[in-house]
Amino acid sequence: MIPTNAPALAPLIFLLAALIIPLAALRIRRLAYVLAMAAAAAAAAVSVGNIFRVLESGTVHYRFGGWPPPLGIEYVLDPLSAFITAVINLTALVVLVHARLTVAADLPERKHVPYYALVMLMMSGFNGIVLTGDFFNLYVFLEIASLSLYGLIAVGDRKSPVAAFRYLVIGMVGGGFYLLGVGFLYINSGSLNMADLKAILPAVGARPEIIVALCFMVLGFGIKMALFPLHGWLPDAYTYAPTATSSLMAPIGTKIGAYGLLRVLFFVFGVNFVTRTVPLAQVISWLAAAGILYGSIMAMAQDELKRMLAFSSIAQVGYIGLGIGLANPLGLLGAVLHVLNHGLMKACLFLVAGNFRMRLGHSRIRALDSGARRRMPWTSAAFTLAALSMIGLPPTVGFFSKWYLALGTIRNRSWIFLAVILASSLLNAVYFFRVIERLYLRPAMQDNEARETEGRSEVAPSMLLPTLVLALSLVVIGLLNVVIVKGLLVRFLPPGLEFAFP
Amino acid sequence: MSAPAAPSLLPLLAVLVSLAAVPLILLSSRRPRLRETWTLAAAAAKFGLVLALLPGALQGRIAVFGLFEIVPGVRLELRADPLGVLFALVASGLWILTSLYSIGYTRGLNEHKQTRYFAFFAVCLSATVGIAFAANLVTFILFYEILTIATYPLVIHKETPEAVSAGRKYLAFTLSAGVLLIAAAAWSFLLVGDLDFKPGGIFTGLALAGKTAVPLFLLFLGGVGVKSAVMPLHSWLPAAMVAPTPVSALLHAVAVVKAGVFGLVRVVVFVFGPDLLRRFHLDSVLIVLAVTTILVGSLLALRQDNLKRRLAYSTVSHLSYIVLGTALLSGPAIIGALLHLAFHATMKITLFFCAGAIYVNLHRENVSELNGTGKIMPWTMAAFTLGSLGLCGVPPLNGFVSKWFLGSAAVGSGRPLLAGVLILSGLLNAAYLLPIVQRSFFRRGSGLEGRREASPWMVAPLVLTAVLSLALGLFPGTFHQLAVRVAAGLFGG
Amino acid sequence: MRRNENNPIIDLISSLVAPFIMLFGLYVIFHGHYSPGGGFQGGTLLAASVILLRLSLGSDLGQGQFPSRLGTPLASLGVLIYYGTGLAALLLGGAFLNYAFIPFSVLTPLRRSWGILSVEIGVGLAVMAVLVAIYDDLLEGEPDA
Amino acid sequence: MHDFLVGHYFYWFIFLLMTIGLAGIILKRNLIKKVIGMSILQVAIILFFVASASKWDATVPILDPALGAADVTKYINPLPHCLMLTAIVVGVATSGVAFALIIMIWRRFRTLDENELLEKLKNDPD
Repeated sequence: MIPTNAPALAPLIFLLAALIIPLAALRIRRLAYVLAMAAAAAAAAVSVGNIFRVLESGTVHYRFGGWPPPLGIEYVLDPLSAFITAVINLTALVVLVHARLTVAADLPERKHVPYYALVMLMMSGFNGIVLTGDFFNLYVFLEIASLSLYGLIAVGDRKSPVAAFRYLVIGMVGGGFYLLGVGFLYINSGSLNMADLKAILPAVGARPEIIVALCFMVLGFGIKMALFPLHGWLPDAYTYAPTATSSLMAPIGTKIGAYGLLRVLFFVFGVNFVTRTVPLAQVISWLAAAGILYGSIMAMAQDELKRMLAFSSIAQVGYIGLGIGLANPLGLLGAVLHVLNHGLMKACLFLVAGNFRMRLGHSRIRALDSGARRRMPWTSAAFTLAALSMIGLPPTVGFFSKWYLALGTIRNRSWIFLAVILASSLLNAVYFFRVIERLYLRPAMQDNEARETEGRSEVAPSMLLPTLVLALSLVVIGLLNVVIVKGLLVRFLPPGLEFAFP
Repeated sequence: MSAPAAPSLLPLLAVLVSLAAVPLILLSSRRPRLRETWTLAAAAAKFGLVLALLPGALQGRIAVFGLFEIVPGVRLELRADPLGVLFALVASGLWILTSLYSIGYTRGLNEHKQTRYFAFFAVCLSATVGIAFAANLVTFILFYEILTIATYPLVIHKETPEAVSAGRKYLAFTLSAGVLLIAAAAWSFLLVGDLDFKPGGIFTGLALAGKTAVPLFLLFLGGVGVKSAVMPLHSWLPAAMVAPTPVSALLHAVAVVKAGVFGLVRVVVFVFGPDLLRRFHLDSVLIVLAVTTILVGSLLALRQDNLKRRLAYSTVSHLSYIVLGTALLSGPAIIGALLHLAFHATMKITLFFCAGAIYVNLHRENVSELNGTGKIMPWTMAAFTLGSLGLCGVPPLNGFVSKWFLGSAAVGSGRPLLAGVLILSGLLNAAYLLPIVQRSFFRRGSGLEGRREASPWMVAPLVLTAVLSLALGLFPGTFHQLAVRVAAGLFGG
Repeated sequence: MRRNENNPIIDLISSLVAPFIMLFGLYVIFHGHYSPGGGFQGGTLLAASVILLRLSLGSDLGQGQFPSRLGTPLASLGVLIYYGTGLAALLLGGAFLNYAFIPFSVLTPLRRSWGILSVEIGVGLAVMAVLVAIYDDLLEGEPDA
Repeated sequence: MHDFLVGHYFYWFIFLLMTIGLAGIILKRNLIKKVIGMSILQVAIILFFVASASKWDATVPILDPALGAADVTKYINPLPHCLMLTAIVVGVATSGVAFALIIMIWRRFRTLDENELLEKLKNDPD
């Protein structure tokens, strides 16, 4: 049963959990967390299994309701979607372990049950977006995920509803543009199925309507992935959301938009269309490069750790956008690998910010000092490792993202983009070492001295362990990158961009 | 190199042994003696392992250990070729002495955070030996960047604002260099599809155009030029002198800067190859840079009053001896360069040890305060004298041997002017080092009543390195053979 | 939603109309699988009848017909009915939501028909509960007559 | 040109509606008016889909015994309507969440004017 239904299982598991949690938790509130964890674990197991399934038997198609593709909704498990779902579900699992205590601390108890239900709904949406082979279905899941996310953001700080509202307005417009693009595509081709469209589009040709459709869809995804200059919603949303939300949203949320972009550009329209017929890929890469610099520079000016990480996310999403925009196999490999790498790094960093908030009551950079580090040595160590990875030092994952992206830019002879990538890793060094210096070198401040006498007070194991696991994975995944890239990722490369390493 | 490759665990163990000591050092943070024992044990083990690789390297059996693919198409691979063994031998051998000296130094000053200090020192040595044995560019970059980061905590060890700003400067320079190196490696990978170091270069099969080769070489030069302190990329080195003296001694006279120069040798002859350099006159670029650095470095050293800064500028200038030797692209020159790589290490480390001993014992760090110190610290200053004379190139010290090779190679390659530069630089060396000797022995000092020689933990290593300088000057055999092997592999004969 | 005066006409009419709206809603739901209509439309009508009573009688009196606390659980239950139908198909060897595999009847067309009906009931329930819940949530904490 | 303008009159209308919606979102300072703008935008997109399914001489896609099932061109395409049913639901949900957020914002900051809100946020000590 599992093999035949493999593509649909992960979203269905999360959906089931989202439905059962409000019912089961009527009597026992604690069940909400238990069920959420169980669902996340099951989904993670299924999606890891899916990777092996794809490697073994190639792409798996799944027809909802038994209807064949152009009519019915189809789910497609190919190397790319298998990889992305595995990444997001594993990240979500680790973050959820950490979330129990932060949710308990951030939210009043009556909100716990709806919170976990919404997390499940959001994850269901994300999985659906990645796995579906149907453009309208993608829209529905996009909105499911976004609506849940608005709710998850709004339960944070005092200012969080404003951030959520701003995100909602921009997100709705993004979704609307996407839907409009789908409409144009449907009117001109009569199909909503991605594989079907891929076959039809060459015959339709580069009609203005098709180009408009593509632009609208790219605009929609650009907003969801916070591609510069469509990033306006992101900093506030990340900063004011509760810890658990930001550490779920940062590694996963924007990547989904990037995934959608990748799908549409290279798997539906094809590389020739998006680079030659309409030079959209080039536009994306320039925007991404601008975003890299903008995000990095803005990150330097921030005082709040979460806000700094948010701007750094804009820059990192720029890496992914740049890799996509390069429209060559090495760039795409770099972009997709960076989805994993940045997911791990950002999850780790946001968990660290959560740990600081838990123990110190704040995560303001200017208030951090060596007293904080002495109290939380492991958390600080995890931060340092993740920061080194963000800078891109081997053998952490950040280096390997940079390596593939650098290969991609050089292959295109895009020296400016190469310079941007390299410069951004130096800018990363500036703003991360600002924090590291404070943590390790700045003598403890007066009012902290009293607390310092308490000695070490690291966060609880259920928070520390996920942080450390993620930090450690930065090195392990880094060393294993060849296995991932050669074993799995080269197989996803779209037609026209195949590549074999020497 | 026609030499057969023999799979062996030794290179890997030599890299890992000091890394293995790190957790032990961290765990024994509350027991200083145990911690120091671990450090010394690791140092001795490392030296032993490198020594075990020596016979093979001399006979042309190259120990190789390949792990796994680190990026597609490139394996994480260690390869103990003669060049690598030479560098590893210098670094690991001097680590033993530096460890002994560090114990005396940190105890003498009652330094804080000694655990962090010893732990990162061990990491640095791992990275250095990793650089020495790296079989390809990616492995090289991996250890190169680890070295960058592991040195940072040592540079800022004092945690004063001055140290922190020096640390920033250090990071700014070395991290920038790192990204340039990565770019250069990525570009080469796309051109060749393989990044293994090969004698004569990896681009041999390609007809590289000038508009590719020149920018690529400049990227590489930027990458390795910072750590090798080629002007104008040198200014982090004097700044980094705020670090504790053993750090300056081993890392900023031996491991880090020599890693840079070593990288330059690798890039020039094992990546680019002499033919390509000559074709685009890149060797001349290097020569000009090296000569400028030698002379300007020496002149700047003259102006420094702070002893460690003076030594730092001296290091800058001496590193370019090696650059010069490499740039000449001939067998004798490369022999001279490699000998200088090894011999400058023993001499400069002696001088730094002396500077540290004076600082710990008398809390003086300026040249102008050293009057009369020779009377109360005779062993230290005697060693200092030997080291200084060696750097000036006075026979029979080892500095003479390497300079002789360099000078004769310069003449042999039809550039006698360069030999003149070496002689001039020797005179400048004398001008900035010998006054210190003169002050300490022949001038009357003040405020020295009741002071005695530094602790034996410190004096013994510095005397040993001074004696080593003398011994290597008289019997340069092993290093010479290694260097000859390298040269033979590169230029034949 | 402040009500300034008690208006017996509004109270009476809305109380009279509400059951008919509800009945019509049920009709729309139960005929949705073979004529115009369905769960969305029917559910909205059901919600309309509930909300009409809340508007006219006030939220407190309106509780008798549909208590606010049931909102989220009923919505979950509604979607669960939908989900359960799909899951039953999946468990019995078909794809998710392949009604042909649901053992409601022997004949495949009838199975499909019953399957859709079951889904429509779930959707109707969920839509009603969600709309009422949104109304209740938006009013939460507001002074009510 | 004339044909292009007149032949697509409905699309021009939708385009106008979209512009109104976007203008409402961007230009209006009141949060509720922004939500109204959102709804208008959404309606425009829905109409766009529905209009695309319209066809002369065809009827609703419900089996009419008089027409039979042989000639499918007698019926209009039902798919856009189905899709828009879902899109309407999404729109309702979005508006619901938007209003819930607006209520939260009102309770915390006692204003729905964007300028005032930004001012208050800036002065809010967190």
